[in-house]
Amino acid sequence: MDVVYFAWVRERIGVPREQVETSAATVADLVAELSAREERYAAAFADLSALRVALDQELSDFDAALEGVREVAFFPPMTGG
Amino acid sequence: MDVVYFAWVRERIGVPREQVETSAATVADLVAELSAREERYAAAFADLSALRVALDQELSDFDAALEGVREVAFFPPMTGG
Amino acid sequence: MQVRVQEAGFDLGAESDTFAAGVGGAGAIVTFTGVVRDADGGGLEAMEIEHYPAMTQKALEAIATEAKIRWELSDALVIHRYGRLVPGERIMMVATAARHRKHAFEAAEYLMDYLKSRAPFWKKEILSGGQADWVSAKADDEAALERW
Amino acid sequence: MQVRVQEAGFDLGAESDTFAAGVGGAGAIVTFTGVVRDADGGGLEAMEIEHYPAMTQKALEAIATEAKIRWELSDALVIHRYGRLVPGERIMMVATAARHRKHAFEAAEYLMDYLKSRAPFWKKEILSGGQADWVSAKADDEAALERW
Repeated sequence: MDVVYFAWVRERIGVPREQVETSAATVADLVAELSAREERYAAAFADLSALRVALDQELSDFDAALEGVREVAFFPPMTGG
Repeated sequence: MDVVYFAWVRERIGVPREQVETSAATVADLVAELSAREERYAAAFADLSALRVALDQELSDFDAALEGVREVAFFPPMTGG
Repeated sequence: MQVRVQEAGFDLGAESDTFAAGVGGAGAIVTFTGVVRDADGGGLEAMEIEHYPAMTQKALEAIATEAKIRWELSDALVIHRYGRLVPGERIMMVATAARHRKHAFEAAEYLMDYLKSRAPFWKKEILSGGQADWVSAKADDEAALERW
Repeated sequence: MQVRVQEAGFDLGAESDTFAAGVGGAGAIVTFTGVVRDADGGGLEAMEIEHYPAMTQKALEAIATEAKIRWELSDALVIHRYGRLVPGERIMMVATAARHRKHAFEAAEYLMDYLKSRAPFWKKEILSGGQADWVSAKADDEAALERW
């Protein structure tokens, strides 16, 4: 599964994109798995209310299932316009 | 006193501007005086709710006093924009 | 702040660029442009716009000044034409510049609402059959002023 | 309908003219332009705009399509830049065309409200002292969506 990061999430994790081997069922499971893996993930994911997630380029939420998903994106609330 | 007319008020009265000798105290008095004078005024002024008045180029109302006023304008509700 | 009442057409792109170039620290620029559209039943040949020359400039300046103060605008522009226009021609435009988008939008809507009902213009629709009708003021347009 | 995500600048006047030329029977055209303004405390050197290329075009098209349907727009345009911009540069613009002014205004405000909070852009302010801060999403901007 491709996992991509933007803005300060990207800066905290230190890479813009990576391939993750996981059997996480939901986004929340993936977050827990990564956070347990290394401190930089735990730091980036410390406050989920400050994060947004997109699955295959569609905004989604942390309860969503990952089955069939090819790209997960984590980023702060958007500031376009 | 100069009296000017616009849009269908001008068309009904038949002139865009005229000098009127009057001692009318208010706009309503002037309207009554003109309406009594000729049918074309009575026709133009038949429904005051469909008319607006400006005194010296400022929107006003039919109760307003005419003392010191140099130009009275009668017209339908405006349709700018 | 600029207010222009004119018979000639205006160049929307050039006016937008000139306005945007002069707004200093504003973060938000809104423009509104009014275009002559066909009559509801079709067959509009022309729109004749009459105005009250001695009052028009003054009335538009009062409206623009009020908007500028109320929304702390960096700048405001109003252009309004009179005379004979055909469908597709631009009748008027307003532009507003403010620090934040909400103010620029509100000020532009305010300008439009007041232009519609408080600026001394009257429109006559000339239909292709020769019929000519003065456009009636809409109750909606008068009601729009209550928002402010 | 046109949606463009680009690093290059855009010509507000030319875009406005091209848009206005193509709107057919619309009577009302609204444009909004966003400009990089200085930081609240001053000293903004640049604004860096990051985006999510695979998602941006799609997200903007979805927002513009929704606006077009909801307000029966004749046309809609969205241009949004990314990359490094300096104060005074134009970040983005939207344009809407509708029969009536209320629809054109509402649709433009809707586009802006959604662009602010639902299009995948993130802004970083680079101050002249070298400090760099990600711009936080505003509660106001999120709240603005409740209107729709």
